[in-house]
Amino acid sequence: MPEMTYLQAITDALREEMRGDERVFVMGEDIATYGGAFKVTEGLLEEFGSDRVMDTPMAEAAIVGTAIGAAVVGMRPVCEMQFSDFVACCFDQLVNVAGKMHYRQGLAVPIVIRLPSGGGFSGGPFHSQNPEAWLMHAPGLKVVAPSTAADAKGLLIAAIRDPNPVCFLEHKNLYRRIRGDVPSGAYETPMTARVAREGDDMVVITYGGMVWSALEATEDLEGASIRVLDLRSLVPLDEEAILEAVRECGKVVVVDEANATCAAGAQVSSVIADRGFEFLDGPIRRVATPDVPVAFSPSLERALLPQVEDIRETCRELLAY
Amino acid sequence: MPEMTYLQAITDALREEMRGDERVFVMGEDIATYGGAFKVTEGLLEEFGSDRVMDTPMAEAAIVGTAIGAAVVGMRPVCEMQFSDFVACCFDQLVNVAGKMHYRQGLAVPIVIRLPSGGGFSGGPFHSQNPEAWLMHAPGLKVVAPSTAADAKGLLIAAIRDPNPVCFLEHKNLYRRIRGDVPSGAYETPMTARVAREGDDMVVITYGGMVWSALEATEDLEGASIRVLDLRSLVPLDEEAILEAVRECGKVVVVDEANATCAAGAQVSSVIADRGFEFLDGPIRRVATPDVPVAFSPSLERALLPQVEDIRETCRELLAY
Amino acid sequence: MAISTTTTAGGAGGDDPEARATAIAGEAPPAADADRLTIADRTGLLRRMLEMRGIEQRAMTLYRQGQVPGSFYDGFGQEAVSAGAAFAMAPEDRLCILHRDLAAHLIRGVEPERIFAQYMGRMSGLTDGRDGNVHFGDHRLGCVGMVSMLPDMMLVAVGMAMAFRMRGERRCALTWLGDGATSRGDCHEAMNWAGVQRLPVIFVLENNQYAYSTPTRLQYAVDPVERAAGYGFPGVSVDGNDVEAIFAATLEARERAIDGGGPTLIEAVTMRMHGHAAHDDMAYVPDELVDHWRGRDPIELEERRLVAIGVDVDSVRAEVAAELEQALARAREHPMPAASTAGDGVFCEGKAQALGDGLGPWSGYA
Amino acid sequence: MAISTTTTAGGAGGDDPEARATAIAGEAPPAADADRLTIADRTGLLRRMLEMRGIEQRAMTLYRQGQVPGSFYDGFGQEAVSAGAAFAMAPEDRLCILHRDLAAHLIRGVEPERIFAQYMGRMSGLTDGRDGNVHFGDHRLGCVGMVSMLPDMMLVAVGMAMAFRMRGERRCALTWLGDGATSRGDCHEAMNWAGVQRLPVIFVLENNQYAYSTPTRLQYAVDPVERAAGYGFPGVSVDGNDVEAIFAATLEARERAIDGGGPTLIEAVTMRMHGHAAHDDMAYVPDELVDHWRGRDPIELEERRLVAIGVDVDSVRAEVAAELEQALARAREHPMPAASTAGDGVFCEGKAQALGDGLGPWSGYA
Ligand SMILES: Cc1ncc(C[n+]2csc(CCOP(=O)(O)OP(=O)(O)O)c2C)c(N)n1
Ligand SMILES: Cc1ncc(C[n+]2csc(CCOP(=O)(O)OP(=O)(O)O)c2C)c(N)n1
Ligand SMILES: [Mg+2]
Ligand SMILES: [Mg+2]
Repeated sequence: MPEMTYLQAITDALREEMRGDERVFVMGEDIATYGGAFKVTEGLLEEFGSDRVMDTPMAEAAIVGTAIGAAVVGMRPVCEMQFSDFVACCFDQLVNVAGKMHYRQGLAVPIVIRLPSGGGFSGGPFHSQNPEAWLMHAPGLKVVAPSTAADAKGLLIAAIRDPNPVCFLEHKNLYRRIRGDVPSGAYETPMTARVAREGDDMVVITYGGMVWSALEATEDLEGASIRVLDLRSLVPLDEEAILEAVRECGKVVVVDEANATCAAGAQVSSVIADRGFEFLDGPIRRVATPDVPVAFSPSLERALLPQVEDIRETCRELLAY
Repeated sequence: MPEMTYLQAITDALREEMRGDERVFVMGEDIATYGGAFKVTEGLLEEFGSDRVMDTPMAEAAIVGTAIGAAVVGMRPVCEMQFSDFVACCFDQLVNVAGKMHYRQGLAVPIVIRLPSGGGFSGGPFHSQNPEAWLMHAPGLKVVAPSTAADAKGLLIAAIRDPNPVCFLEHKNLYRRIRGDVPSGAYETPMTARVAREGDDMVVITYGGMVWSALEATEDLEGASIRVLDLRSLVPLDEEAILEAVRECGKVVVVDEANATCAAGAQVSSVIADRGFEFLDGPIRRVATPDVPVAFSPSLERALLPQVEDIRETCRELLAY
Repeated sequence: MAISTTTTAGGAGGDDPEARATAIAGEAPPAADADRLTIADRTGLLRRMLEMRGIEQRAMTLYRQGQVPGSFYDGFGQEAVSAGAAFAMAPEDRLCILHRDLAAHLIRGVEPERIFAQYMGRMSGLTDGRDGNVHFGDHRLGCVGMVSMLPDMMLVAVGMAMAFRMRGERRCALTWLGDGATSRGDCHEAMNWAGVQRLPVIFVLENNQYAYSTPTRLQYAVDPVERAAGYGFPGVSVDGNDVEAIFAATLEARERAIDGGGPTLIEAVTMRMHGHAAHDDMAYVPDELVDHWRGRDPIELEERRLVAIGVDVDSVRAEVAAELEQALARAREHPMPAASTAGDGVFCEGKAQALGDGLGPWSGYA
Repeated sequence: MAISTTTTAGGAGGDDPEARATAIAGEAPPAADADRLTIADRTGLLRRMLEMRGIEQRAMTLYRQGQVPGSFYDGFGQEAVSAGAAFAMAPEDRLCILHRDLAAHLIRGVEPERIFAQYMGRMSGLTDGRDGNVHFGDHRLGCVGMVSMLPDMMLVAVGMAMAFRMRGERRCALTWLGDGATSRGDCHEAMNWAGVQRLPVIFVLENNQYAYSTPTRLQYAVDPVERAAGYGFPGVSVDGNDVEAIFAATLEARERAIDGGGPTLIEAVTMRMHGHAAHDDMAYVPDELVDHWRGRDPIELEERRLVAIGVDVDSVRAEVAAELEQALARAREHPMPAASTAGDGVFCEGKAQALGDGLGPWSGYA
């Protein structure tokens, strides 16, 4: 199995699907000639040409709106937001046109929106956001957030083949930092949770970039056996896997990189507090970015984004509970 | 104390503030000559003229963006979205320009966005939404949602005087249905929770339109003493009042009219599961609209929006827990 | 043909939209495009307009009787705009139909019975009660139902045209927009994108002088038809109450589009003769304006033409009336959606189905 | 004065923006507006451009040395656009400054020392490390710092102008936007709103031929300066590398604005001579284009003029160099923000403070 980076795995998925299905095309700002701000689409223009690898005007609402139009006449557009932060500029098209279409009139909208998200490199308030909770709160949108290279490829292929609008969150901080074995050829990763590490004293539930922080934080914590559950998909949310982990571990820490209020972690916590209460051996702790824009200066950014040490500290306290 | 409807109380607040502070003006679609889609601004044009009661082009991003500009040079704009659903069209200006301004550069943005929200009258998927969770997840925005006429007036005045961007959710279903004594003259209602009814066997935590459903549902439930906590403000969220209620009641039901996932109710539940776990005598139940667009046909809409009977049933089960 | 280029359209009343409206509308009704439209075509156009008005008048009554939930919008006085434009589109073309454009649905093949059922929130095969009033479109007939947010559908139409061009298909997309909708950013993003990619898409600007209560002078400084040039494609103004003029302008735009000539903005200058919705008495509209346009009713205008060539319009009226009575009676039999299904269908579980073809009503496509 | 009306601008190269750029830029440098700009004014303009370039060159080095976190954007070759436009604005005017417009900050009165500190994420009195690189503006000096989302600030500028008009003040708002930003809906909503309300606002379209890697031909079919007419206000194209031409065009637009004449769109035709940001080698830009513009450096152009009238530009250069060395040295002394303060200031706790006045550099305001 070839080893590749998280970023290469995403490119690989796009190439596989474009080779296998001529309806699939990619569109976005600076994705063709330049290969994308992060070079995720590099090389695709040469192989597939400028119709299927389209540099668009700088207009996010138009990118999503035209993708919807292309999708309902049979295409399979994959849109790139240059940074996930810009999803605010096409929010209406996404939540009101794409999200509600099938429920209202039985018309499927098979589009994928790729969202390079997250912080950790002094991107500042406008290049570090994690918008997943906004999208989760919009009925009709699926939301996935892989943490490994293999899942990045498999979930993107699954997203492209899904008949619904799928928001694909790719964490910028994993692009080149994370590598792993990635099966060649096309395969779909199910939109369900994955146990990133077994354990039964406590479970840390998280997704995306924070999976790696959680693994590091709990690697060797006073010999405790700590499970790490990688949600992989936020909509649909694998509630059964969450509840099983709670039942088997009893103690729960939910970790988010997003701003805390109404975040994905809040939803996970509320599901457990409602349906998993009996299994709880203690409070459901949350680690997340406070409700503050992600600051630019390294010291400030570190103070805001959840650090390995923050997660470890929270776990240590809860173990002692 | 004059009695007036929830709607009249909002108009009264606007009139009071416009009389008392010449920097205050209202802007929006069809709010001047027509008096607004719900007639909230009726009569203001005659008293204050077309500069301070401004019919704007049909352009939500421009309404919010120009309000921000007017605010930073000393004005106090109060914008009306014709329906809260249209906030998706100005989402970027609200979360990225208004919400992050003060943190980034110490510049205050004193604007108010009035958001007629909620369902219950066959408004369909685009005229029934409750967008508060989207706004709560955006750092730098305050979010309030009054349930009574007196609070509607007092919170709107507080919002107008607040140096920050405030999203003011006014539930369309309360406009003419709810009336009450409203103090004359200007007064500010604090952005804290209010006990709508005392009780100590269980607490129902909610806000906005659902406060009335919660009161009705728990009015006479097998003689149980059920407290109803009206949050009034979602950002800031009165966590102390929430935890006090949990400590004194032990059992909690959180009710939302919004779609369940990542809703305000999820946040309230996660706060309790984290900080109030010791006080809990049972699971934290949630009642909310499922993750489905609000349907048009009465039978479908009723099946989706939380009904008095749904709340009562949930409370009954939890009491028996 | 009452088609003026943007320049002359600008001339007709210049920057005062209401003056322009009156000026353009004041022009003499064009002769029918005889060598193109057969008598059957023209009678078909009249019939669709009569059906639209008949359905909306009955629905308005149903609304006042409480049998139509929510709110109700109609296109009284604007029937020519949707009828004329939709009539020029081929079955394989694709449409996003707006809230004053009921005749377009009829032309694509939606039966009046299902439209009544839609209004009443009953099972209809359109939205089955999930969405209401004008928020529908039969995707099997090549139409995407509008969302409330205006003019979001312009971008969807541009995207459909983009796919046609990518696949090298001789097809065209069309959507309508209102004068108020021209102020939204999505309108610009759509026109700019369509222009830079020279896409086969037609935008029909339905300028009915008002956006809810807002007159066009508060919406823009210069008539939006003038903007087309700035996007690199033609903008034409036509008499929005002349169904044959709109048909001809649309057919011309469609031919240009499928030949690779790019988009066209067609401004149909008309007047919203009813309130914004059922609850609105439009007290804000000057009487003179309404009176002027009442004398230019699009249906009467077309009837006069057809009477002149011997068509028995009375029997057409009678047939339509009878048809609608039966349609309404059958619609009342449609069941209300079952509450138990309220949560179904948020996501597509099966395979994505692309839009189907509509009817090709114009004899040119027969 | 190298100002052409939209019509002749359209003439200069027509719909091919690159051809137009070359055409307009090819025009002879205008004579200085001698009866308006004093020698001190013109030397001041040169100094600001030299400071901008000097600061950005040093910052680029700091970035490569890892002393500037994140990414780094500069305006090399575009110094005239921000210097000329900002120089024409009065202290009581208000500005939203963009990412290629450092000279505007200098003209309003931001000290180089604080700009270096801002880039390095240190305490600066600008954003104090909360935001980075070009995302700042000193509100005490009448400026609102830009957000990344382009061109959102256009609407903020329009709103400031709206307040001036409401209060009957003879003041003006100005903002810049790029060629790529013209495709966003907010650009349209801002221009339409400004036009319909005839507001005292100036939009400086900084057409530097590229949006990141995207050439203007993929951004629009017709040069956006042509759109101004469709919004009811003048659009003018000027040589974006001629600081005096930009000054004159802006001053003229400002006079019109404060006299109630409404908005102006000024297109400054220039070239982005560096990559989009520090990491971008701009391999996608044809060499000829860069070569052509290298011969038209805005600083050298202004220097030639001043040398001709006997100004000792070498000593100006020397003064600026010395000034910047000291500024950078002092900036390095600025402390990093304390991690403990990371959560402070999301909300304003005290009273809202409106924007303050900037410097009025032009002798006409002295
Ligand atoms: C983005 C958006 N804002 C506000 C509304 C509320 N609204 C519904 S119709 C309407 C007026 C639309 O005017 P116009 O575009 O001229 O179309 P018309 O109704 O006149 O045909 C308004 C403001 C909306 N539907 N969409
Ligand atoms: C709404 C939005 N989308 C995408 C971006 C990412 N981005 C940053 S600068 C840029 C290019 C802007 O081009 P232009 O407007 O011509 O300004 P220039 O950088 O050339 O001065 C892009 C795409 C952004 N800042 N805002
Ligand atoms: Mg209209
Ligand atoms: Mg540019």
